[in-house]
Amino acid sequence: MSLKARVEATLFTTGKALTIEEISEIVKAPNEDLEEALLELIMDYSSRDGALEIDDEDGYVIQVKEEYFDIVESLMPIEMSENALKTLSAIAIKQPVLQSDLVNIIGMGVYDHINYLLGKELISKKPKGKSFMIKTTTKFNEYFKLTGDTKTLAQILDIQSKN
Amino acid sequence: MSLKARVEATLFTTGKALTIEEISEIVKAPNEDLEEALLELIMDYSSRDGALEIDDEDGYVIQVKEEYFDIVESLMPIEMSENALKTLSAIAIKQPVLQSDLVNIIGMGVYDHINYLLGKELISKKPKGKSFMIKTTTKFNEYFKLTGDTKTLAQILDIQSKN
Amino acid sequence: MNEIDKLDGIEILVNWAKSGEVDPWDVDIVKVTDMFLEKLFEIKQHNLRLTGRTLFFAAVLLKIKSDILEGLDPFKEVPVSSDFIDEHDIDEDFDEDDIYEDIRNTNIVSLENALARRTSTRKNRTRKVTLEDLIKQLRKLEEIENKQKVKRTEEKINTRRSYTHFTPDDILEMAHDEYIEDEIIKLQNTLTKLFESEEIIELNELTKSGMDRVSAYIALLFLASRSRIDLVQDEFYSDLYIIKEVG
Repeated sequence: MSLKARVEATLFTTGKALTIEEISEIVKAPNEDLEEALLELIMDYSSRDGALEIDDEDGYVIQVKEEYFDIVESLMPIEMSENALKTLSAIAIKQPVLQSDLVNIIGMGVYDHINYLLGKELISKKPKGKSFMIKTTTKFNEYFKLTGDTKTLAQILDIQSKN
Repeated sequence: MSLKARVEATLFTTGKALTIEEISEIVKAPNEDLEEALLELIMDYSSRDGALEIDDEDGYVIQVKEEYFDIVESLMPIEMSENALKTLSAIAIKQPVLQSDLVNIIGMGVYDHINYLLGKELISKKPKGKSFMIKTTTKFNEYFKLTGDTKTLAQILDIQSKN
Repeated sequence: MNEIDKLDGIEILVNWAKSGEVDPWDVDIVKVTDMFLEKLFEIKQHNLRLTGRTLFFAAVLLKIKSDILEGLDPFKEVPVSSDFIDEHDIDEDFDEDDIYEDIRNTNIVSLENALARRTSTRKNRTRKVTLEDLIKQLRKLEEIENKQKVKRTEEKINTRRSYTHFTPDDILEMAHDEYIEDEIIKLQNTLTKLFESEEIIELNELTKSGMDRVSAYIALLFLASRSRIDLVQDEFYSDLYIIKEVG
């Protein structure tokens, strides 16, 4: 039983992006060995002509290649208005974030979006002072990831909420 | 984009055994083409030295090979609630058993569990007096890969407790 | 002026390419950037609405230009960076609030693009129950059953102690129970004491000595069956009297 295969079994089973440390805890192997195994695994997958690949952008995860996204979307659709998606993005970028701050950034529509996103279990909220502290959930992480330069986005959001 | 890869994306995303008809509906391809693609996919997987395989015993599904099942067991929750499993184990060891006796052992929750287990065809029930006589089915034996009757299960328990 | 009005970001570049002002196959980024900025100022001078998109393109071009001037490869990475806002040298008469306003517009577009759907999501993230799982449950069940058994036995013993609830079977069982023998001896001692001062004792008197009625009654039945006492009752449900067996 190779370490590479044990890592593959781990990635396949958890289905979410894992850090080297998390993988290490599951397969009980030192980080250096893991790095090698992961690299081999990534190369194995990329040399195939299959639908799957290993993404290492924010942790390691087995995923369907972008070109087959239509299949993922048809099997696990997430219906969301553009505005709710905007709010979800703002939460993901700024989390944990106060509901009152979100109102400043997005506007009053935020309340509806938050209720919708709570219903979809993509965010959670807890009372904090006179407002609510909002952050994304595990389910969010299973379905979404932030792209591009999040730092820039966060800074721009900061400027917005100051104005 | 090959059909084989589209089928792979489908099996990966669905995560449960699919019939040819179900796959056909998702990837929109005729059964004959699908059969060929599936055969190729199975061969691809079996020629690799990885942790995954395609099982075609009861529908098609990508799964972790048996030898890496310790990882799956520790990371993935089981498909039924713990309480339903408790009821199932009581039925397995006491069968044939009266539903009323099960209520005494497990409690009122038993009714829900029994309906769930009947739906999964793991148990059967027949009227007996004012209650129902319940026992496990052939499917139960297949599910748990038990070759004989539940005596085997009792024997396994015996052997285990002696160790 | 009308022509400028329609121009928006990339269209400005496309128009230059069409008119031959810029060679699309050999773009001098530094020159194009300067041209673009000039155009920007022109739009500003005409007091036309400056869209977020135009400003965004300007920022991207400036970033690329500054990279080239610094000798960096601007196409090595996606040219999105936090440097946009403060790095470019836009003319002083640009109102800062305007810039923010435009960035806000620009950014609301990009906010939606900030999130990407993962393609690692899978349905049915549970596994089949293994024999091992089933056996684990069986063991738990065994434990529960054993505990229930112990509890039932304890309850039975407690019930017997007071004899408040008993069935014929219980009584038969009791005959062989050491516990009842203790009760009989206790009752006999009590009776011996009472018979020193009385010849006839009413059942209720026995309860005063600490025995409950049922326990006392059962012990009496056993004593009577061993011919140690006589039990007298005039009518059903009337008082029961205990008389010392003579001889």
